[in-house]
Amino acid sequence: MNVTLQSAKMIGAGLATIGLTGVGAGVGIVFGSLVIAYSRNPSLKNELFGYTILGFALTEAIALFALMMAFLILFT
Amino acid sequence: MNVTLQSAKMIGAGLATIGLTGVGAGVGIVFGSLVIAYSRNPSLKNELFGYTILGFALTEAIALFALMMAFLILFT
Amino acid sequence: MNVTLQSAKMIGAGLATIGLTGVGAGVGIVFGSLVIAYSRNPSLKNELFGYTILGFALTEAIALFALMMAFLILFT
Amino acid sequence: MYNINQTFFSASPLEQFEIIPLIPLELFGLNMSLTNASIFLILSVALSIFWSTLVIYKNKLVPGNWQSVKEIFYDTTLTLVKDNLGKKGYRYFPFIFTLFTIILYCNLIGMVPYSFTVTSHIAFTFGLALAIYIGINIIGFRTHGIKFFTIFLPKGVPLFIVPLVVAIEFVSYVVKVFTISIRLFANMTSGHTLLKIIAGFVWTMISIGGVFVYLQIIPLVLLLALVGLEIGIALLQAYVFTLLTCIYLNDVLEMH
Repeated sequence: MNVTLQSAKMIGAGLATIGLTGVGAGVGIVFGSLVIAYSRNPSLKNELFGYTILGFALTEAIALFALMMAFLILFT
Repeated sequence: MNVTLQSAKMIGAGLATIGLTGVGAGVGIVFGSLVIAYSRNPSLKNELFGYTILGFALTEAIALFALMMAFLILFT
Repeated sequence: MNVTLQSAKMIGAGLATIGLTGVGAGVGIVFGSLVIAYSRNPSLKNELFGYTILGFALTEAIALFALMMAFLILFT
Repeated sequence: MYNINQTFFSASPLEQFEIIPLIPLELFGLNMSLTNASIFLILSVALSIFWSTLVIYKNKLVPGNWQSVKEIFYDTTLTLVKDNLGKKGYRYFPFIFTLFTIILYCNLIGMVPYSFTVTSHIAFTFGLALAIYIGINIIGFRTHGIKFFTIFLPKGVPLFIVPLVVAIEFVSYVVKVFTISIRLFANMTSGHTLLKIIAGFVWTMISIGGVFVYLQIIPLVLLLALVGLEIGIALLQAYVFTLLTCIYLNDVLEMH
């Protein structure tokens, strides 16, 4: 595979990783609101922590979509 | 297909994936507000969780629009 | 490895590191809400600080994903 | 100087996901060979059956430690189904339980070094998600008949934006298959790649020698933290996959 294509893949993968920006903020927001929610109503053990972890997992998935796209560009 | 076009596609797909940024933050906001809303008024099982999942599904659809665009650029 | 590929790798790694923007904001949000939560209900020693550290660690994981991608581009 | 760095450090961090046919088998033109992926799938099924029967063997009222772990595992799935599907969901509980077990075991076995993570291949996760999706649609048609199409129209939508909402609902309904499978696949793949790259750092640092031999403690500690995170993510993704299956099943059973 010639060099121009190879280098374009590098740049493309780098660009695709920028998609992680929102997810970093998203995870921060989810845990930030967990902390505030917990201080307001410390009936924790029921759903509160469960929803935060669910929210984290679903936000994480968006990061992984972007990373999967980056891998796709880099290696195919 | 000549190389310049191929490499432009790589860069284009990488650029399109940046669209996932907002979705990451959006999903975080949806679940963050679920957590706060639940702590404020834990009558959960009725609408609260339903609306979060609806909100999440619609935000996820935006992520898939961006990814679909990226695939469109990459493979056609 | 010829020059164009080498320079493309540099640019790609640089672009990949932009993914850290969100994580910076996310960590700020988590600790910001810790401060607010602590002021509202200073029962600190229980879960409050623990969740903030958990939130910080998971947001940091996103930063690691972006850095991993940057190193992957830079070195392979 | 014989550079051990080149020989040991594999080609690329993605090399761990290659499928190697162990017993090549040609059956009516189909490649039915036994690969390392199928071996690890069989291994995780055998392990889950073996462990479950072993735990239930001497059923005591006051559970021993292994039995209590199994009970916690059973209980989380039961509450999962009860919360999201309610009484009518109990028919689907065995399916949900096996789904949760198989994904959990595949993920956790993948954490063992030199093993193979079955769920890190899109073929496996997408096949599973598509099968579940088709099953859910069949259930939807059976319970609601032709009225099933009202699923694309949520209640209380003002008339003039109905076509837009239907279009978006349709897209997000179809997209569920892709998001649920890519979520599991991408989490497993990039998690393990991250571990491999950090491990590669430790290795290259040692092979450089000099002061780096002591400096390699930093990536090593990072690697340990990440292994913990990876195990957490393995459990979490199995739970999320099952939870979303329950939610989608509930969407179909209970037309909003």
